Amino acid sequence: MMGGYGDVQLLNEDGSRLDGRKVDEMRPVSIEAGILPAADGSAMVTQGLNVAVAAVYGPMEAHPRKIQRQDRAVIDVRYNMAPFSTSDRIRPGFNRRSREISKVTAEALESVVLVERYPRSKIRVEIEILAAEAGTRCAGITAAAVALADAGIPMRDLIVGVASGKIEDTVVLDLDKAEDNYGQADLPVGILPNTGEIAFLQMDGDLSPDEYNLAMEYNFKAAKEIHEIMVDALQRRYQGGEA
Amino acid sequence: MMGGYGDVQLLNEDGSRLDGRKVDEMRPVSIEAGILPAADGSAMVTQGLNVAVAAVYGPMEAHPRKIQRQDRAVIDVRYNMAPFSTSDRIRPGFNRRSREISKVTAEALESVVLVERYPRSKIRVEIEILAAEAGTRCAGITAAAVALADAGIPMRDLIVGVASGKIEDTVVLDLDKAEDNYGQADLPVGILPNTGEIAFLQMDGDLSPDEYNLAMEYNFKAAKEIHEIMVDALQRRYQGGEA
Amino acid sequence: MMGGYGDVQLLNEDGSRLDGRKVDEMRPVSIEAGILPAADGSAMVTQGLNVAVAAVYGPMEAHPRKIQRQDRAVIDVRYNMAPFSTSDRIRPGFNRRSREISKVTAEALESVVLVERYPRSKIRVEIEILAAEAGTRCAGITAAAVALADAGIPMRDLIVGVASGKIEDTVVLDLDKAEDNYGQADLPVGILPNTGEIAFLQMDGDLSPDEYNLAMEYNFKAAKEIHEIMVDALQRRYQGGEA
Amino acid sequence: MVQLVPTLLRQELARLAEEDARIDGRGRWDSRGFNLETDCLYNAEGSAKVVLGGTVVYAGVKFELRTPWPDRPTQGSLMCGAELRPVAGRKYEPGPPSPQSIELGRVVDRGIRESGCIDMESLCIVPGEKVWGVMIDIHVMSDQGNIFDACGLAAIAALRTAVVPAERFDVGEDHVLGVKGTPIMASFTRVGGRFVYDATEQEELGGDERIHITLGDEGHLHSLQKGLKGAFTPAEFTEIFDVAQERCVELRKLVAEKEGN
Amino acid sequence: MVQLVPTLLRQELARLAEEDARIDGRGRWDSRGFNLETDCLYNAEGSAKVVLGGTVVYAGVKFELRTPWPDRPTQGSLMCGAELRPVAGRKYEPGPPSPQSIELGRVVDRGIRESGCIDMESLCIVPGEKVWGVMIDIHVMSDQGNIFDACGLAAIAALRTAVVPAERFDVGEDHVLGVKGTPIMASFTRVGGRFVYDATEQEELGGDERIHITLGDEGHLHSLQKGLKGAFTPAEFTEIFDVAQERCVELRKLVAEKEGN
Amino acid sequence: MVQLVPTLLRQELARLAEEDARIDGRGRWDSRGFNLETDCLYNAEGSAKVVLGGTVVYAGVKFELRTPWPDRPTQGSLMCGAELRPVAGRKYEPGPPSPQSIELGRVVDRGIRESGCIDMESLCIVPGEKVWGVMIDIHVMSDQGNIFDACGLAAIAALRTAVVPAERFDVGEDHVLGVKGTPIMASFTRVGGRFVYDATEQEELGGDERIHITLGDEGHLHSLQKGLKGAFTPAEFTEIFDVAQERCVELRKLVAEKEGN
Repeated sequence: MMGGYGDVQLLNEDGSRLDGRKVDEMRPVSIEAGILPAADGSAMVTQGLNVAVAAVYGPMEAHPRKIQRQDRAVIDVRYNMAPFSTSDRIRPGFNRRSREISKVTAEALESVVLVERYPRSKIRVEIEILAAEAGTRCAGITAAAVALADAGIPMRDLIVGVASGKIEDTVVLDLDKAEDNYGQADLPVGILPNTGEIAFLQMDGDLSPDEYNLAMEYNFKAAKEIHEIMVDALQRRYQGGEA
Repeated sequence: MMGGYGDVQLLNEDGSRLDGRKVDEMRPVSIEAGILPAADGSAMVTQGLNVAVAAVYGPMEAHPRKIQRQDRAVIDVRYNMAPFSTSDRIRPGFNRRSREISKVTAEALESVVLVERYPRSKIRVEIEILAAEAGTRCAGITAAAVALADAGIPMRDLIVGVASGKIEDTVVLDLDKAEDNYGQADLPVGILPNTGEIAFLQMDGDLSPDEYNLAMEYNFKAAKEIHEIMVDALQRRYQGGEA
Repeated sequence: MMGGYGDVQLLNEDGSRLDGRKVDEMRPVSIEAGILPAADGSAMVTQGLNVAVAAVYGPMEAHPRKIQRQDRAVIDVRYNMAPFSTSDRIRPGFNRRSREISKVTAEALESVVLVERYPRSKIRVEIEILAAEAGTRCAGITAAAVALADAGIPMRDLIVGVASGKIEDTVVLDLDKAEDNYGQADLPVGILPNTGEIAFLQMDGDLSPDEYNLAMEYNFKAAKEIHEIMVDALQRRYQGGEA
Repeated sequence: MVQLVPTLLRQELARLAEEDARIDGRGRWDSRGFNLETDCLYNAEGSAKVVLGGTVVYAGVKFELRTPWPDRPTQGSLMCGAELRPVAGRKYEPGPPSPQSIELGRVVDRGIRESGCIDMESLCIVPGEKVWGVMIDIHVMSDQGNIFDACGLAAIAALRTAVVPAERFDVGEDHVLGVKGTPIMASFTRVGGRFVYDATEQEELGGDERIHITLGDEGHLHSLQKGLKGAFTPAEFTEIFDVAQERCVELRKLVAEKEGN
Repeated sequence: MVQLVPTLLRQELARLAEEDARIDGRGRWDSRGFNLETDCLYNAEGSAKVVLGGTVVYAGVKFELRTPWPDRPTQGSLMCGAELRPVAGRKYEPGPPSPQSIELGRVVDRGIRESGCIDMESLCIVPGEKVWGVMIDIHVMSDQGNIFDACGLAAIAALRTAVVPAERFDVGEDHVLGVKGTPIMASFTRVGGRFVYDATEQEELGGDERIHITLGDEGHLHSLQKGLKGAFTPAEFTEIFDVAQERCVELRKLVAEKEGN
Repeated sequence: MVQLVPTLLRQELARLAEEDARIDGRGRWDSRGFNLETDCLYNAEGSAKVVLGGTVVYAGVKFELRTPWPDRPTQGSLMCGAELRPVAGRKYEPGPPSPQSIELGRVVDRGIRESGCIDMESLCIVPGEKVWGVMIDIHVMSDQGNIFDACGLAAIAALRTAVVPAERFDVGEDHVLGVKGTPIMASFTRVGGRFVYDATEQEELGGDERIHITLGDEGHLHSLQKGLKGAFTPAEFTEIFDVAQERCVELRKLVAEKEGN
């Protein structure tokens, strides 16, 4: 009983995944902060074959004035996939998917940034996906959080983008491209590593309540690992060390 | 000698129309005011199979400032057909037809609303066609007039949308879908029932001067009937009665 | 060894061009100033079969305010080809080509107009191509310069649009449609006739350094001729004479 | 961008109206004189330029081969559009087509289309496969009032002088486009309280609603449109309708002259 | 356009929350009552109207014939979109689809699509050549809070009552669209610090983040979405998830009633 | 949004120019050093990253199968576009492609296209039916001056290292895209009254016009473009043209190194 397109096998006989990972093992993650000189803060996250870059500008005056908020900064996020980031070229410009991701990512970041400190201002967060192999919205959230910290924007916590899903009726951590295409569910979340809260949540597919709980458990475990890599990238950056 | 696509018969041998109406008989009309709680004023007009809903917001500050008029309110009309309102689905969004109807409808409403009373302000009128079977612009005008009255906007008169046309060389009142598709002319107008003036006028097809006069006579007759239904709907609304 | 599509002959055996012109001979040019009553300044340039019309409005207040410059006027150029100006109809609206030409034409005109005299203001230059047979951007620049002068806008020099190119390995002045389609290079420039400076420069194709120098020599020669026609058009205009 | 009310202009126009006079000395039903030129654009298959006072418009006709609509396999198509670009006047701004330009194009389009002057069947080349699409593009170059009538005249004159470029498209020999009538538009503007024909820009600025009437060769109505704020009485319509009949006959003659017949 | 903080409203909502009360007197997990009507739009092949307090939405289903995607020659397609046009409330502005309307449409779409209630294979007419495209359009007419649940209910009710118009397209006899489940959305908003079900417009204005949960017939999750500023704990999710299960069962019955089975 | 004139910056740049100096200590014709990396983007069939001072750009090449244009049945196509999105710098705003980004893409496109380095015939698979469309997309990630030369270099380097993904499209075996030359762009900005090579962001802010020269392997000109306000003399052009020849030879070597030949 499989979702997706049917008879595609995604698990080996020993229960490991096609790329050899265990069910609760994520793809290798590396992070570098401060990579774009023009930006006030920036970061690149490589997660498996994904490459996500985030740039932060601001706080700056919010204009047009109608987007201003009297009591806080607005966070203006653009999640964008480069035309060459996917197997089939994507036409430049936004689509419905990228607009939705931009909206909920902005709302997730507003939940951690101390936006009350900058009334009437705007913080721009640009997320550019240079290579996409499933999981880009999560890599983008992680990159954005590091870029915000790199820009010196005060936050009450970092936020870590992670996803678990379901393939062949088995809950697994961090779906890759094939698992995403032929899998049964995906649960991307944005976790606040210190408070344990969730500021980003999407899900589609089919998950029983128990499967949901297991997937969420994997997500929290992975968030802890990625959080360490984020902190390490920021420390290297502030110590002047380069990766 | 017929217009449209040729040999479609639109009149029965006894001179009545395919749906049994007489040449100067309009489709049944019913009107209900105050149907949309979020709006300042609203109305639904059912005319035959047409369903037109109008919502009014305002008067409110006109922005951007460049649309403001120093001496009067501007009336901002959007006539929109819902994607499911027609036999073939319509792509959401405006097209050239809806933009033209919106423009001339706004100008017709400006002719009855006491716009001088609200300098620099804006009154929004949203006309949504939920089911379309010929004659929607007229039903929309009627709905807009009732919605404006429901919103308490002062007007020097109501305005009634009615249309006559020509089928099989015969002038008839209130074309239905088949008559519109295969007919020879259509003359939609917006009549001020108390002053007898005309504030909305379009026409296409072929009408001799005499045919024009007869069509206009039918229109005035129908406007009187619809006017009574409009007044009745508003009275029911203000007496707290529900349809 | 030919560029373009190969075996199209563009030079006669005597070295003259298909339309009988010599290599350094331009198409006939005629210019009329003040042809559009609604504009503050206007001009029509006919060059061979090309018809370019320019209208100038302003200086006027620059809005929205974000386009204002504190120390000078901005010049807002729209180069547009009418739908019927070419063999195959063009869809109305701007495309990438017209946007690029508009940008570099505006920058060329800013180089001659005394923009410092009108801080925070805007000068609109509308270039409409009514018939296009190669060389329209140059005819448009010439028309714009005459229209600016006709509008009484102070300039430090006129600017003349001219182009040379290469066909059958031969440098020639002022390519016509066939020469443009099947030729090897095009070098359109905007020359300041009094100072000898260049304020507009584009080029594509293949030119050796020597060919470039010869093409530029032709351009300067032609600019001198066109300049006289421009001055003549302006004189006729100010003397109240009509062409 | 706040528009001041042209109160003084309105007062002056009302005063003139009382004396049955107009601001430029014309009679109430006089035009400024239509200047029509045809065959004036090299790449258009039919073209016309109309100068009407300070108003200047061009129209150009182009043809394209298309596949007919499945439900009308033997019919070609006609499309008429108008561009009211910033070249036309200080008040016009760049951007997507304005409601004004859409209305202008559609009113001209309906007048021509509904007159039946183009037999759509005559545009068929191979039934179900190949028909002509005829496109009339109108370009307003200078607006000093009454662009509707100028555009309507330019459009029908361009159409009546168009040559179908069959050779270029490899579908036979070039031939004159058969146009069976000459629909003409006449526009009236309420100025100083009463309607006048062929309003200038100033009269439009200080005036109220406009009525556009397109009449065919037999004097039948093919298109009506009321624009702008204002309401009129049936009696007023009767009055301008009679004038429209006369003016349309005159302009129809002007078009015929330019065709050389 | 500067928005004032509804500070007083937030304070009042927080005070009420302490007393476990709501501004309109409802219990924390009560809805305002869903009023569902189906078959209410003449030209739609399936339609529904939902009234929920002062919130009014319509959904309509249309069908079209399409060529299937080359890699899925035997599958039709489903598309669900929502329009949040200016009719819906004072705060909505004209223009291209807002992020709000895109999110709304996509969340409803995912809930229906991922539940698997439409068998895409059942929409195939001729493999590789002709399949049905099913389009659900949602029209929000009046927004006084919780449009997500109203739209989700209208969409699935319209779909479950839709008739495939095969005769009009000449591909067989009209038949009921087979829909194998009834995915239902339940939305929770943080108001005064704690989550409530079916928030009103006022509660949304003075509240924080929303969580949208779509559950299928078996109580499985098919779509989750968190919107707006705010973060929640796993324990909070567990609490609302249990409520969602109950509410979805109730609404699934309401849909079944309207189908008459 | 009112921009203050960087008067002081202009004065300082003029002073430095008198001493034949630059604000960052470079000589007039020195670059900041081009750092080129290729094969750096997983899903692109050819890719390059250029770092030039604080300027960072990426280029990626993608292929698609297309039907050739009827009048060129044996020719594929090449398309080069640049995106100057808000990521690139504080001054860039979201929205449709700006004139700046269109100019950037078109100038890079012309340099490559007009050099003839891609034989369009070599992109033909089945004459009249199937050809390759080659698309180079340039992404400016950080603009600290002279993005034109960085983009030009990234584009040709990505192209020269591209592999045609024939297997994925089922039209033969993957093979290197044959590129017959290495057109290189050299850009000059008037700073303090005289031209310099490879201007920084500050020099651009306080400078005037730019001239972009693209030269082919033989030192022929393939593309010229003047941008921004300002005018230059033929003598000035001669001077920078000689520098361009030298710089282009150097950068052509850099590209060759990255290809490993």
